[in-house]
Amino acid sequence: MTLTVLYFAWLRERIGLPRESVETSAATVADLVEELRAREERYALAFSDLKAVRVALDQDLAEFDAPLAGVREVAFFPPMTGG
Amino acid sequence: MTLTVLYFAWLRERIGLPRESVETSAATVADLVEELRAREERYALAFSDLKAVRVALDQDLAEFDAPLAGVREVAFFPPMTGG
Amino acid sequence: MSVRVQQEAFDYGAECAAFAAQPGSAGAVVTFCGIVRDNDGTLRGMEIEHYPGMTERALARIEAEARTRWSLTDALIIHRHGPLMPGEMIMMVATASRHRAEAFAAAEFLMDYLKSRAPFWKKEQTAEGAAWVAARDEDEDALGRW
Amino acid sequence: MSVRVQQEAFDYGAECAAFAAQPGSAGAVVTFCGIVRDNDGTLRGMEIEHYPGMTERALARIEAEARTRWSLTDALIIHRHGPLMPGEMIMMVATASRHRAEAFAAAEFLMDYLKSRAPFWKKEQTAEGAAWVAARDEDEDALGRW
Repeated sequence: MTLTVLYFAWLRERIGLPRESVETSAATVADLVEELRAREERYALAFSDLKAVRVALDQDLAEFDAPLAGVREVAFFPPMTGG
Repeated sequence: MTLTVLYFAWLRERIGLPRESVETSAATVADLVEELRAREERYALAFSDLKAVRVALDQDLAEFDAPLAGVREVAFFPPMTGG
Repeated sequence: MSVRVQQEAFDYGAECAAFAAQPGSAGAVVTFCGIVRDNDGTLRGMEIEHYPGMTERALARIEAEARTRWSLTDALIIHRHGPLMPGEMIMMVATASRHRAEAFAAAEFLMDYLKSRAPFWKKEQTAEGAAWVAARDEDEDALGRW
Repeated sequence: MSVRVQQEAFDYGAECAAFAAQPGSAGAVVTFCGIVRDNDGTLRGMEIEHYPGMTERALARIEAEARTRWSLTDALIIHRHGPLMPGEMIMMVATASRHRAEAFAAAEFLMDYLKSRAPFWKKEQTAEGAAWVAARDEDEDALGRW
């Protein structure tokens, strides 16, 4: 499947781009993260501490063990600091 | 001593005046209330349920057993309903 | 820091804007305003009686107490008396502090105390006549949390 | 009921006035506004990044949740993104209800949830450079009380 993957805040800065298309057969978010980590050092660095990373699937917050079946947009970002 | 006694809200309406000068030798607020009750029916009615009456001495909330020595202004009123 | 007791209407929007325009080190501003409810159309009007002198004194004391409990950069209390129509604003409070938790707590504290410890009494006019508003047990109980 | 996400400044006073002018059966209005602190003069500016699409969706969901928990006659959330200077307003919420306890609780709930569950990220600029603001444990903990 083809996913749109978005990065925000320091994840965007470390990886160096705000969004990309990713062709993957990852079953879960955690599987996708493993694939990204294996790609290049900048991905490995961005995802080095998953406690500092949040994920949204099709714009809803999700967990790392959530399945990717049917998902079109995956976003990774740090804990939110609005308000 | 001579006290200025003030009445507010339904105490003012039942007694029929907003303030009066009272010559008294009452030692406490409770003593003063007994003197007022003994005066006339309208006072007895106004002070029939002291749980529904609050008192301030020189513009500070006080209890019914508070002494009147040195006090110049006594105010009686129902529980407050501001805000 | 200021306390105002007045018969005239106040401009809630202008007061909020002025209060938030001088934040100093504050990052959080909370305001509350109380409005005369029409009680499903049954309320014709309201009269607020107060105790001139004691009112200002009680509000200043409540405000000073809030400032000892929380680190506030500013606080404001405005309370009206006299005749009021449904939809009119009765009073407002505003608090400013570094973080939101303090501003919220202080605003609620000011409201709880001025409800039950400042000498105001409301009398409501309906088709059945006029009646003094009874104090609510939950307003007295609210003081217990501070 | 409305949610607005925008780069432009908003007029806090005018928003408060407009919100309180249509009280319906409400007797209580609470507003909160968040202001960029200057951190004792060290902050030069701030940039707020957000996730267009998800932001509006998250705020609308938080507001809907508040309306299921409390009986609100109205609610408003405005949140800015983009560059902000010290003293500028970042966001505001407003709530209206029959009694004050509900308006206060709902405003605090909206703040707690939008702080930690709406996709905004703050980056601060100081003389030392730019740094992303870290989420505070107490903000996450605050969600536990609801």
